[in-house]
Amino acid sequence: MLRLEGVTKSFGGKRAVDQVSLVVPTGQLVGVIGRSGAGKSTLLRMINRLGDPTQGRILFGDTDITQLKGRALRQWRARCAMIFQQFNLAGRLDVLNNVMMGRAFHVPTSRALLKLWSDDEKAQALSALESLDMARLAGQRADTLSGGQQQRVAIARALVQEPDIILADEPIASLDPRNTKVVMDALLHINKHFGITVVCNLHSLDLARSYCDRLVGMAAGRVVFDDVPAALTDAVARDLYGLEAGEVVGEAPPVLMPVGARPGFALAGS
Amino acid sequence: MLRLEGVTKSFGGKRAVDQVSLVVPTGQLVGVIGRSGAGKSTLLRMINRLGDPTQGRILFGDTDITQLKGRALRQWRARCAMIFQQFNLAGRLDVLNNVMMGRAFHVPTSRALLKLWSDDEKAQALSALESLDMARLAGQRADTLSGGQQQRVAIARALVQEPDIILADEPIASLDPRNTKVVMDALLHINKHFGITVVCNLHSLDLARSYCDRLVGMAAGRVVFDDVPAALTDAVARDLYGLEAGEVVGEAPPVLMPVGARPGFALAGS
Amino acid sequence: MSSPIALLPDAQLRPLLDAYEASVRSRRWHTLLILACVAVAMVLSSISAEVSIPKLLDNIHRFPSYIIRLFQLENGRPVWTDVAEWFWGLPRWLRLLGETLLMAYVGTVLGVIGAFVLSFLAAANVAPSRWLRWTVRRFCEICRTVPELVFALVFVIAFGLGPVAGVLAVAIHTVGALGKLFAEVVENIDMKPVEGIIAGGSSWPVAMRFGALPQTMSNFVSYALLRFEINVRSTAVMGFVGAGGIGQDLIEAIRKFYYSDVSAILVLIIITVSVIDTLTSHVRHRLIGLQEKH
Amino acid sequence: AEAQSWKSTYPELVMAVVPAENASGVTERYAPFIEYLSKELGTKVMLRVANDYAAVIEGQRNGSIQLAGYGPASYARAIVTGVAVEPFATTVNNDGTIGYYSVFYVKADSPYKTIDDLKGKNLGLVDPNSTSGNNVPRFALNKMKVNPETFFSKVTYTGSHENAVIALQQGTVDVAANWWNSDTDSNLTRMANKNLAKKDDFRVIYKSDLIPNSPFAYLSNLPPDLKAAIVKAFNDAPTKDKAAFDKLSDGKDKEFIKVDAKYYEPVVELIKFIDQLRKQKS
Amino acid sequence: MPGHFPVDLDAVRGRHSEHFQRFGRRRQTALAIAAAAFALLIFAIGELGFFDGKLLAGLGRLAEITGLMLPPDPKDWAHVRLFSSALLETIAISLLGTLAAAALALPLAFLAARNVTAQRVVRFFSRRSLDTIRSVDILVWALIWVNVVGLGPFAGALAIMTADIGTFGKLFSEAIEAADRKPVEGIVSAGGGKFLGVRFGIIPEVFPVLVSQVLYFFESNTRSASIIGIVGAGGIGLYLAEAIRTLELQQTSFIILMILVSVALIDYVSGQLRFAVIGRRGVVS
Ligand SMILES: Nc1ncnc2c1ncn2[C@@H]1O[C@H](COP(=O)(O)OP(=O)(O)OP(=O)(O)O)[C@@H](O)[C@H]1O
Ligand SMILES: Nc1ncnc2c1ncn2[C@@H]1O[C@H](COP(=O)(O)OP(=O)(O)OP(=O)(O)O)[C@@H](O)[C@H]1O
Ligand SMILES: [Mg+2]
Ligand SMILES: [Mg+2]
Repeated sequence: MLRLEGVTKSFGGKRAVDQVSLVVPTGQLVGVIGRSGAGKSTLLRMINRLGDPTQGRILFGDTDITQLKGRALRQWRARCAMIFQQFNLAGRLDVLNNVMMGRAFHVPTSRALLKLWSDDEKAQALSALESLDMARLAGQRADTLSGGQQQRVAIARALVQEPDIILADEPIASLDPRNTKVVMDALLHINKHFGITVVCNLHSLDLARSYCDRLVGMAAGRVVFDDVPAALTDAVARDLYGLEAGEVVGEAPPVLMPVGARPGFALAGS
Repeated sequence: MLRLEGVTKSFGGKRAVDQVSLVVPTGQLVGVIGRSGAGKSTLLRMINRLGDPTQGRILFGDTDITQLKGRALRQWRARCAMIFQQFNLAGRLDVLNNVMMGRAFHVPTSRALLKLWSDDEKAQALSALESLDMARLAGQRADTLSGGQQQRVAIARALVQEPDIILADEPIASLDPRNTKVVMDALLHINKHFGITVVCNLHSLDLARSYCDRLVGMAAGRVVFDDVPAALTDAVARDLYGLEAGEVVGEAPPVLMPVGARPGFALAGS
Repeated sequence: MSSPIALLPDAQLRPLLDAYEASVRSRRWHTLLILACVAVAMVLSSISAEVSIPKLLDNIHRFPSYIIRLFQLENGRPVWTDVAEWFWGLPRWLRLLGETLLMAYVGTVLGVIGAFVLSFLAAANVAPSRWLRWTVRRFCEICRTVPELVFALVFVIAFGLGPVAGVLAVAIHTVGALGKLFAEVVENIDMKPVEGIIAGGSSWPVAMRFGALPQTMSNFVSYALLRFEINVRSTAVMGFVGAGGIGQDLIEAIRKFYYSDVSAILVLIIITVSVIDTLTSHVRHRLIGLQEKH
Repeated sequence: AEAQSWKSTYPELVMAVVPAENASGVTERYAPFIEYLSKELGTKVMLRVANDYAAVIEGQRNGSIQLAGYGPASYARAIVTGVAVEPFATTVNNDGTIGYYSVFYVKADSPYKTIDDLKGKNLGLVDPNSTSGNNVPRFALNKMKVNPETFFSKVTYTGSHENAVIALQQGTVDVAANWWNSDTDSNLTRMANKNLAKKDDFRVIYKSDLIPNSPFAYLSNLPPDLKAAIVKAFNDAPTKDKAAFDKLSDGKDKEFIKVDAKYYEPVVELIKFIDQLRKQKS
Repeated sequence: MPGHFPVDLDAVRGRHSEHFQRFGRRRQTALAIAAAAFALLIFAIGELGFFDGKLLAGLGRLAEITGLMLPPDPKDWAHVRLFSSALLETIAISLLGTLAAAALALPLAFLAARNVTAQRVVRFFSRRSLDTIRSVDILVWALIWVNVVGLGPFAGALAIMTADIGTFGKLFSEAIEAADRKPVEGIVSAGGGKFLGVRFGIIPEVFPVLVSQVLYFFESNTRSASIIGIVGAGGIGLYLAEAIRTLELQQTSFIILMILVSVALIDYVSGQLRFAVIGRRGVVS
């Protein structure tokens, strides 16, 4: 069980995450939604301890994550896989080695430093890549990959970690429909079959509604919505994203109304 | 009118773009769709001359883009704005200066080098930012922005170029529904009101269907579909993305079937 | 064509412009302040250094005089009229050059190994602990501030005359100098890949090896080779401990005004440096992956 | 009127000195003397302490240094490389001697009595530029018809006079060259004072001819009356400003005496001999 | 918890055999090079006499000798004043020389950088001239400048300047080559010329590196400073050389201590400056 208690993160004077309290039971698939800049990425980063909360605590079971140090901290991170919005791959390494980084906690440092991965480890990485249709590219340098290919490498890295919880920051932003489906199905699958908790930032409300057990809506760093997907009515979504009534939420049919007429949107013409 | 004639781009032995011939009439809004790694980004990059085709020509009107050099090449680039999949911002510059780069061609180099932007130019940049709800952040360093914020800066940069043609590489990948709408509406608007040609890589078929005049489908570097959106039936899409019959295309309702059973997907269990 | 962007009305624009100006103002003052400080420091230094531009311009015609003499043989003819005479000492110089390269190699390699390890401990963005970082930085400072000459002297008294003392002195200095430069390269990396690896629970060395090192490698190589070049020259200092090499012959030739010898030895060194530079450019470009032009 | 003529051409005279091998605090030593010179000559004298005499020689060659204090060998180097300078003064030590010596040391407990006993042993010289540590010893060996490169099994440059002593002590070399003023003033006595060596551990087996003290030289093309004024100022120094003069050498010197080019001819010969050795060493 | 991937090793190995070679070609080459470098090191160490037993024997005496340098002692206050003013002088000269060198080297560096200058010939000649400038001993530069401006600090600053141009040119150009391509593309794609791409795409990114290099050489020139002594400009180097030459070990260590303090100061200031530019962004370990 993951429990956030009054977690806050400030940058300079600005509060990117503001007094967030949440309890995520083990095995839940939680979608985090909200406008760009709402603090979703910052929240996930704190759970993985890539940033320390300015205030508040994060607990996993009885362990206070925010107090972990050294090996215990590394172990927590190994149990809590993170998929980054901007992939965070090592551009000058090849795909396979990037994925192997997900196993690094379990491999003795000396062996890892020399890239002496065992055949089993390589096979595992390659299988993960295969499941994402990326095994062909295992030898290519990460910085020459297409956007979606990079994203899938990042996902494979998280999968080979065999984590207890997965934090996915817009894991399908750069993916085509087929790969979107592959990835979301994979997340759903490991969530349902292995009881792994998944916290996933999503921009697509359709996907959020279809895949998640629960949705958390953020705005300006605060949690403003927390309920089952069915409760996310169009009205609520409109509120969350600050849309006007009459504008369609989700991936919408064509809108050819005069856009200039909307306040806060100053394109010329019309 | 933009005309591609047998354009091919190889990396090492691999053909990322393969014999693409296309004619895009002025004022069209073209969506380019296709699986991750199909060559969409590479194609757009060649139109902006960020990569030279290995074979083939690209013509705009009567000008052979592939032969341009020096000032003529810069002029072409100024007329042909590019929105990158990975934003390509200068991380250590603030937002406003990143946007001002869109004016680079029109400002004397000496003035630009000293960041001596005129008030008019600043006003234009701020207006563009404001239309994307980003003017508040004009003074923030680009590398501290959230994913969606960076994407909007990149879009603002393209807008202030006052281009004849916009190449947008997944401009809404990191955006929430509201901003997705804002951006797509903006592209539609400048396309319809100013007759600016837009070529836009998209992963969302719904958006592609709603906004575009024409869709170009790519697979393994080749053009395999080129028609009006209405012609993109589910069957065609399934073909394009290599989905199985029965799998839903587009942003789909929940799928809770045993994923492990599907070939090519090697997650265990089920 | 008119602009696709509608300019905001002034009333709406003003506050935005002001907000922007306000947010960059402090940064701008910062920059101006630094520039002003540098300018003042330059002026003060110029006074202290007795800079006199008129003197420089009046006498600049003498600039080539020494250089021209460098290219004259003892009999006053230009060196290229008698290359055999110019390079009369070639066998000896080549031997010395070889010795020097060997000494510089050992000094550089030992130093680079030390600096490599220390740099990650000393870099603010990745250092595992604050006090360790502080200690390492001070240690590097001592290593590079105590002159090679002093280390050499101490080692001579301890280990006796010979190359060992000189090489050790050079190695220690190299640790200090490269430790700092390497650390600053590390401080300038993109942290995203490091985060990506740390987030998977990797140990610190692994994160450095795969997240940081690939980004720093080309800079490390370029600094290490520059240091190698510098060390080739600083072996001249080792003449002091009985292991001079080509540097000592060069200094001797300069001091004794054996002009053609100076130019001949310089030509040898220039060739060596150019060869090293060319070879390593290839290595670095492969590391960066600069195949693509734009 | 005559005096005015050179004062307008030389509103400032530059005097350059190179610290001697064994001197410290050159700047402080020279400060009062420079003041004295300025007063005597009635024109500003500027002191430049250069760590390398090559720079001083270049400065004299292009005329930007009018006066220079050289070591005997560096003066000779200037002459040999074609700089038009004339020596005009040198110092006399308190005991009336006007130079110093180069010596060969061996360890006190070693059996060697003469150079001949050392065939096949290791020789330690100081550095190729040192007068007393290289040039004079080589010149002397040459006069004994000894070719050091073949006679000794190895000739090492130890880098400094101190290193030469240390190398001898550690057995790296069997015989070492060094400078020697008198029994109470030599490199060895100074090291002994600093606990770096024991004087009684070593024994002198050869002492060279006298090496003349360091000359002061001016540019040959200075106006004759300026030259005369400079010489006079130097000669008068011990009487007119004894404090300034004494400071130069901590009172170890008695006075200046006038010298000329002829006086240093043996040193110039020595340097030419060394130059002619150069191409044999490869 | 069970592994998520009960992987069929043999099947995977069959499909991707190329990744299962323990030592692929690239690895072999890397290993061969490393082995050769190591062998050369061992050979060289032997050749230079590291193994003849003196090293161990002498270790014990290191402490003894270091003891002779302690405690640092300037002798008297007059010396402290003397050293301080010499140190300031030295700092001034090297500041001037270093900054001038940096300013002159920057344009050369762009000519020598592969991702900025496409013409091979231009690059070749700029790199070779940088090599030449660097190879020429600073003593030679000093003599050249003494010919022009006479003995004195000005000649020292000029000598430092010329000698460092070669070094800066090389270092700057290599930092530029290592810069990320994406921001430049962003600017070039909007029609910005090469200058703008460099100014806004590359400079902000490499600026901290350049600053740290310049500051390092400033520090290094202050430290070594021998050249300033050679051209008769006094400076702390003169006193240091003198103290070493006359074996005034305690005075030597005092001067070193003074330099150390100023180096630490420069280091501190440079750290602040650089972080002002790149922003403090660390990860927790
Ligand atoms: N290092 C930083 N310094 C200053 N501000 C920051 C920093 N990191 C994030 N922010 C700000 O904090 C806010 C929240 O950022 P965050 O990345 O969490 O947003 P997000 O919800 O992930 O948005 P998106 O959907 O666009 O990715 C943003 O306004 C961002 O500009
Ligand atoms: N510099 C390069 N070197 C080698 N291969 C490359 C390079 N750039 C791109 N590729 C390859 O070319 C193919 C096409 O890449 P591209 O970026 O155009 O795909 P894309 O259609 O944009 O995919 P996505 O939707 O994932 O962004 C990919 O397989 C990619 O790995
Ligand atoms: Mg985010
Ligand atoms: Mg792409």
